Amino acid sequence: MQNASFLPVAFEVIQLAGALLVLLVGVIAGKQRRVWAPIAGVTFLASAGAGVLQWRAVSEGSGGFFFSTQELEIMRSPMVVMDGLSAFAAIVLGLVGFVALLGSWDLVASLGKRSSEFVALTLLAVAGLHMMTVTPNLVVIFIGLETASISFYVLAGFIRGSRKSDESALKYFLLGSLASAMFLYGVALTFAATGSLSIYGVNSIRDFFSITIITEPGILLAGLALMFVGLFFKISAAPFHQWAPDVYQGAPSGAVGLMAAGVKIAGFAALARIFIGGFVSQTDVWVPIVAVVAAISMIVGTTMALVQTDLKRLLAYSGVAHSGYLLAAMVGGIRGIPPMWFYVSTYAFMIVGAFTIVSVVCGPASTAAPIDSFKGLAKRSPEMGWLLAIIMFGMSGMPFFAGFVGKVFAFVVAGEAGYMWLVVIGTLTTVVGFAFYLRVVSGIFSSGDDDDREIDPSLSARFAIVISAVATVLFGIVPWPLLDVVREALPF
Amino acid sequence: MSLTVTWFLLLGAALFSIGVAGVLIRRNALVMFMSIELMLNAVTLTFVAVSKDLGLIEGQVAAVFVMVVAAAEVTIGLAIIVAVFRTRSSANVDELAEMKG
Amino acid sequence: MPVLSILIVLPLVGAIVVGLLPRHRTELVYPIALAMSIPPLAAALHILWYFNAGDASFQFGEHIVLVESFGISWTLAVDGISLFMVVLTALLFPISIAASHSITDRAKTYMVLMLILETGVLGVFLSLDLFVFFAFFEIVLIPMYLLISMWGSENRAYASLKFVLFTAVGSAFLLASIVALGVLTGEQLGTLVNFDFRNMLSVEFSSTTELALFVGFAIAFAIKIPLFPFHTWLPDAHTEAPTAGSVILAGVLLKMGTYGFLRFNLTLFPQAAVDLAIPLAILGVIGIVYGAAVAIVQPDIKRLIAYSSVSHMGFIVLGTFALTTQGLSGSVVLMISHGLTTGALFLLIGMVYERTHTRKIADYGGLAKVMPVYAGIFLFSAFASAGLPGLSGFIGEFTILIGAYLSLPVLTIIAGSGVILAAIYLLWAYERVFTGPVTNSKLEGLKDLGFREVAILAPLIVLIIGIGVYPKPVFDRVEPSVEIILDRIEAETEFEVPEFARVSDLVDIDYEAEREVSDHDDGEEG
Amino acid sequence: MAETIVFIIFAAVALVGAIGMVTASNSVYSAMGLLTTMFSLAVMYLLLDAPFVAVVQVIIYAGAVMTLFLFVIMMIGVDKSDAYGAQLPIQRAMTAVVAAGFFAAVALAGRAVWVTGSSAFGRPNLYGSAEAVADEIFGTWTVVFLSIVMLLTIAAIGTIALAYFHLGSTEEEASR
Amino acid sequence: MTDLLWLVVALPLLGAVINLLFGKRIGEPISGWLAFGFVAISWAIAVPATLSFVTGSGHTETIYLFSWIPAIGVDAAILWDPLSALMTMIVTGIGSLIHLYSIGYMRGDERYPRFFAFMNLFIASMMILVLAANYAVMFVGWELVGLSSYLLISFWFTKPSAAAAGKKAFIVNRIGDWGFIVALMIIFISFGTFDFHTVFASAPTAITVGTATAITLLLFVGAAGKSAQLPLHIWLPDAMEGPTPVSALIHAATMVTAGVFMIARSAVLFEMAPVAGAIVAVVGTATALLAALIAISQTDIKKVLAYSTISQLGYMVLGVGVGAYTAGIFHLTTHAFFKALLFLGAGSVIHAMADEQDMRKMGGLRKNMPITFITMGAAWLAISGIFPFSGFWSKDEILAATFAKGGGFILLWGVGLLVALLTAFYMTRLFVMTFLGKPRWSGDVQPHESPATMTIPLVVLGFFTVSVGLINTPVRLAFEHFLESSFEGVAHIEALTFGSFSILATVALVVAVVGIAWAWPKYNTDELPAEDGKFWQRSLLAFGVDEIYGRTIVAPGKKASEWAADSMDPKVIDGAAHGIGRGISGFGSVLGKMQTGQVRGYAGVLAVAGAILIIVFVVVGGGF
Repeated sequence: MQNASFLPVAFEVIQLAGALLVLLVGVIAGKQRRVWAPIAGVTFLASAGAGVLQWRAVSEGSGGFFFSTQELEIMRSPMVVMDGLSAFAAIVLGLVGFVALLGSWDLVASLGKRSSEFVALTLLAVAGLHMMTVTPNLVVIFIGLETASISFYVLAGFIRGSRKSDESALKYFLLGSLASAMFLYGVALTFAATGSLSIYGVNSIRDFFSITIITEPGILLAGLALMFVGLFFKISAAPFHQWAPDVYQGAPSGAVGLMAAGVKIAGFAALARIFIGGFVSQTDVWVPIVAVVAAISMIVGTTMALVQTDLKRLLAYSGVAHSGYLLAAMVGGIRGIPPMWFYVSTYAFMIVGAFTIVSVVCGPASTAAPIDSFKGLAKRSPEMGWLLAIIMFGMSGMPFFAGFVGKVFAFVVAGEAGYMWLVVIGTLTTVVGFAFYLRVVSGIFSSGDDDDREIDPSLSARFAIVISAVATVLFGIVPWPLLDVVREALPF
Repeated sequence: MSLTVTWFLLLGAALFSIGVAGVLIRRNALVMFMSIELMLNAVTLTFVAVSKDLGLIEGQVAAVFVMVVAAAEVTIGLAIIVAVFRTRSSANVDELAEMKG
Repeated sequence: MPVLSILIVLPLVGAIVVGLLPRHRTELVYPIALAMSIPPLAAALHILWYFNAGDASFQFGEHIVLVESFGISWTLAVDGISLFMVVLTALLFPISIAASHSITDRAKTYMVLMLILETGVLGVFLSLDLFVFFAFFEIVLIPMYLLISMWGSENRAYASLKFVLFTAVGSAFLLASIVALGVLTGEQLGTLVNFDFRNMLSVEFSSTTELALFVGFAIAFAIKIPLFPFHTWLPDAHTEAPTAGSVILAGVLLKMGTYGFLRFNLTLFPQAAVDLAIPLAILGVIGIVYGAAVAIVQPDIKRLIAYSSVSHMGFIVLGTFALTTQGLSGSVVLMISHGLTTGALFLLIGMVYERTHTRKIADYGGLAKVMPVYAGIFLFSAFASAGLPGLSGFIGEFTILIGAYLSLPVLTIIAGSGVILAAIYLLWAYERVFTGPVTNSKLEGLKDLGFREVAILAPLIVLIIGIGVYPKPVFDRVEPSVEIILDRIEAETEFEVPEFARVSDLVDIDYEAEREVSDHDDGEEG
Repeated sequence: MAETIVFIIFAAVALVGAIGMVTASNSVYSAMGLLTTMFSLAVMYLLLDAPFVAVVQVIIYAGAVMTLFLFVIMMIGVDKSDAYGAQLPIQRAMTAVVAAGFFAAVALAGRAVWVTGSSAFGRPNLYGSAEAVADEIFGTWTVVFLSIVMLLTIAAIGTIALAYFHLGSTEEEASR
Repeated sequence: MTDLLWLVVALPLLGAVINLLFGKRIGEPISGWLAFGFVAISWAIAVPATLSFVTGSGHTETIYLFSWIPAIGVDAAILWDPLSALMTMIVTGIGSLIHLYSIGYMRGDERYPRFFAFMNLFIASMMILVLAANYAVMFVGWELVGLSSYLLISFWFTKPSAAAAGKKAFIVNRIGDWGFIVALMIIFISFGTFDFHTVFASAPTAITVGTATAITLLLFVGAAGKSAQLPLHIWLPDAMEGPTPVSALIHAATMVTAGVFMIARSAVLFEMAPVAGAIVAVVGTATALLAALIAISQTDIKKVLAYSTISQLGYMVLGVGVGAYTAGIFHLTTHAFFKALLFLGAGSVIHAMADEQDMRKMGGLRKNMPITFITMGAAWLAISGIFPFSGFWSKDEILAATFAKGGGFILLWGVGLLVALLTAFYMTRLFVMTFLGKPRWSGDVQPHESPATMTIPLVVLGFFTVSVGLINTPVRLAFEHFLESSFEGVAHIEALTFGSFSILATVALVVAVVGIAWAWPKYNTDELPAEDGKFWQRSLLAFGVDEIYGRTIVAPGKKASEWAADSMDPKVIDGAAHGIGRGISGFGSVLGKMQTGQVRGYAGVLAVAGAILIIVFVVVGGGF
């Protein structure tokens, strides 16, 4: 690798090393989890650190394309690109991974021997997610997508013997691979249409569009459509969202946090990379369609969340709605990426925090979290009650909470792009959002009936929830530092 | 008439569609999974056809990598199906409907 | 020095201090919270003192750019309209905190929420950046929601949820309109998007966009006021809210709607304001008559006062959309007076609720015999609210009636009947609760108002009389800002403010001349 | 000319195999159908001068993957009852319509021209020999080749995690 | 000396505040004397300023105090002219006498100081009304007077009927005030100011006759509310629930006359609207007739006096209606004295009879209460319009002026005479049933003469009842000359020749004597005549006017608000809100049905959505 420095792929390498180390030590140390637990934590933080280094390198202008072994002159398409997008994705994935690990610690503790496998899988999953964002090559994005998805299929079904866990795993697997196959077919068709697999580099899609205007864009459009299908499925935007509620409910609560957050971060980063980075000349084709999908997601997400009785399903449907709001940011094109990043990173922390609380209250491997079990939570443990309330307020888009800043900036960007009707649908669905979020909150503070089982969250779970709640409030009241960072997190 | 790349691509599309049909029709998880493998094969065919037509080797490299990914997918898929089979003693997908609404 | 920012931050600091009090030292909570609510009052009075009366422009202005790329800035200023709202807020909060002496369960959270609520409300009245305004406008929902849902009475869950959802629907339209307006301003200003109120003044709209934006803002503020069809949340919210919550809800939160109309709807969309003046005034008048009529038959005293607020706010809307100087300045004065009178009434109801734990009028009878001082103050506040001359209610209502007649004669006459209905529901309630023999044996042992309780009510009573007898200082500060709005409407549209609607063209009487005329008669005739 | 004939034959075989896989009542026959499709595809690759890919197809796909499938089918046991037949006829018709619709959409997209990419950078008569493919893989795609390591590790861990089953061990989480 | 005039308002107000806040500490008699002192001092201050008018040296002036509501150009200012001087004299004069009387009457009441606080408050409010220099300040006085009457009527609030009466009085007044406010609105839109001087000066030019009629009629609605004229008279009889001095001060002498004063003050506007004047006159006469018809059958002594007041007010309204403002004011003045005397006399009778108000249980009090007997006798003769007494002069002047107007007004004059007859009849009935005939009270009651503090005011009032009429005999129209400068803008009614006036006077005198002669023997017997005819019953119940209002206005009003409260809010508006809520969640559950849990279902949706997306992309992208 003469001309490729180690930094651009540092994230994946650290994660892989960490995972293998965890497995190795897990085998040797066996039962004592204490031994390899810190390794996983260090790995996540190290990769986040690598992200920071990448960020600094990019901001010093030494970002750019990195090729593998061959000599420069005949190198055509780069495999790795280190730009604001991938660096920021690394930081966020690293931190969210770390917090999710803390959050899922109760689950890991309860898995006994298999816990090292669980942690290794999470490490590799995060690596796969980052791979989706760091490469301009569409096939490699597919590979990253598959890496992450496969590990999440396993995580979903990790609780052996539980009917719901298996059901969610199989559903996630079948539908996931179907969507990935569609995505891949999209890549193939795009390859046919543009003669290139990579967005940047010599024979790249960008160069292709700078020199030629396709007279018969049929196949290109079919390719784009199919790639959209794959990514819409991943970020669970309606009407491709139907897997989300069943999988979130079936999967063990501890693991779902990372699954929900990671997939959204990587999904939207890939969307930004491919469609805003690559197919920028087809903007006036895909933007209106993304706007329509955004609207459908908002409406479907909020209305169905309204009728849910299980908190995990409610969070799943609200995830669909949040994808709608994020897509509204995408509608703004390059200008929409900073709000999208702000929104998705704060949402990631919130969703991890929320699912950690669910795992604390309803048991780490629980596959059902009826909202009634949260009634009177403030009485049973005021701390958990207030933290869940804060996260609920954050998610509902109340001002001075992170959700609000992200959402309103998304609306502003969508408004600028001329999609005011989408903004109106967005604000009205937010109101429906208030309804179901506040129903949870009113449950928390209502004088619940006799259910006074004591809740004692483990130190790490409590730490994870506090971090996410603090992030929700902090970035709500003082959003500027994150906003300045996010402004540079753009693809080349 | 001479053999053009369009034929291959059309065959690919046909196989892909049959794969999709397979996923929808069959109730046995295994056969559904096989249909998905068929779809991936169709895509590989498309990749190779286009790479031949444009003379770009990347297509074939992509095909190879796709096969590797498909292999990994198969192992995991079968593992899940076996796990499901163990708890429900049947791989019938329609019984997997406990979570809905 | 940025006195407005200090004013907004002070209650937050107070909230943090109270929040950090050690959990077991519950007896510290009440005094510290009360102490923490005094500095904002001092700051507000400082602003009132240094606010130079005649000048109509924005004073104490502050401008810090927050997010360059999205044109959001921390812009604060105060003018004639918002000045008294700020002072009213800063006054009502210490009073309502003082009145929640009897709150014991989770007292600390209660006080923290109250102080956060104060920051929110102050933010609404002071911020001129629409984005920040909207943030404060909506953040107020949470503390109020929690106050009602955690300390309310029976079906507080329903009432609090209803309160939030009604307001949230309104703020949904508001947010959409603000975003659209921000984008429009940005386009016409060259930058991408800008939310600064002052830049928005120079934005040209097509008439349909102006109408759409006006309606967007108007729906949010109409629900907040509450204007006639959107008012059903108010009685539920009031009956369930704790005393302090009700005082703040009626005293200040409702004013955010009318303030919004004055500040944004009339100023930013003059043509739409002129076109929709009559329909909104009609809704206002319906609110007056309907609110008063329904208040008459309410079984629960708090619901009665809540419906009376609907009626009074109807007056304010009528005054606002009469588009005359008297109408506008009258509505600002009535906003202040309604805050004081309804605040006093809710405090009183709270005090008796602490003793008897019931709000049903039927449970009371002959209370005046048992608690004469209480009865006296209640009657005083009731009459102030019914618009008895010499008290602040009259100044507001009378100025509105006279002012609104200039442009909406028929509506104002109907609105006048509100004065009768007000007397009916207040006196009938007073009669059933206070006069007659003591019906309910439980009432025998009730203790009359203590010194602390009278001390809480004293500032309100003094202000009610003060504004009632000598309202000139208030008018001097309000009128210039109101005149600017009318000038802008006249400039932007072909709406002609009716004759005498300007204070300048009122006939000024010089009393010396009259003396000579009458002397001259007598002399010659004598 | 010979190529066209070969293509037509094997295209037919592939299609028949695929349809056989979908409609076979017994899952073993489906597996056989898939196997025939895979072999015919291998021939297609040879037609397209991509011998390396053909070889990989035969060894990995037909060889390893299909045998794994057959093994699992045998383990799970072939039960006729769950053949696709049990559904309502209209469901079958509907899926046929969906599949046809999908095919029509893609065909429609490409009705004029399928490949609009430029072959400026392509080698004229590309022959996908092992050296060419290897040269490319270990040249540009080295990083990707290394990332495949992650993928396969996950596959290994995942299989163990899901299906490792001590016959005797008490399933502590079974109850969940 | 006019610059001290604001004290006339400030002192009683101060008295009210002192009594209200420190009443309990001051204790019973002192707070009474304190209140009396403040009113007396105000009277003393006003006397020199009034005398200046009598001697011709005084002149009308407007004293500016402070700018009250700048937005509508309203300043707090006092207009000092003969009319307001006269009213000040009446209010403070009779007011102080009644305060003195109340010190005795209210002895032993547990809320003694509060009573005097409210009485002082009333005097202050009346002073604001009378001295106002513009309509707005007058309206302030107008409503404050309504407030104090509410407080005083329901003073014994433990009695539910008293509380209800107070509420009724205030609400009916408020209805009148609504008319008043609308008039103010029209005035403001026409003149741009409320100041009397400016309005009256520019009235002929600034407004058309139509506007003037509208203003005056609406002002009359306000006056009707306050002076208990026909449509809004129902509150005055109930107001008798209040202590008798209250009835004397407020419901006889001062407050009820405010309406007449206001009409007199706006004489210029009324002159411009002859139609309005006619309507006012007709309503006045009708009220006088109806009230008189009811008065004759009442058994409660205070009810008789109440209806008599309404009737006499009808006379005054008739007077100002036909344009004889000075005659109206003159009758107002005389009525103030003899009606106050009658009420105070009745008060001392009730006081003596241990709060017994039913005349059928009285009789033969002549011997027990000589002073009350003599003074009430004077008042009885005055009100009946017997020659030397004040009532005769003022009532005749009004009747003469009505007759002089000619045309239809002759009919009104006729009805006026009939009312004079009825007045004489029921006053004699009252006088005879109370003082003459066989004593009908039960044993345990020992009627005795009231103490000095009560009898002195009776005597003073008795003197005035006799003398005040003489100041405006046709020979020397001193009174008219005194008020002249207040009405300089008003066209003078050409005075009747002395001859025709005296004829009319004698006719009225004869009518009065007939009335007395008719009633005297009827009631001066041992057992009272049975008044059980159908007419008597209906008259006793005031012709059911209250019930009619109850059925036509109050009941439907209550039903409407109940409908609004029970169905409009919860069902219609909340219904809509819940409907939307249910609609959205319904839509949600419909979508929920699509979430079948079947993997193949999801796959199907995925495939179909994928196909559709391709087609949409191709179509949008221009593939076709």
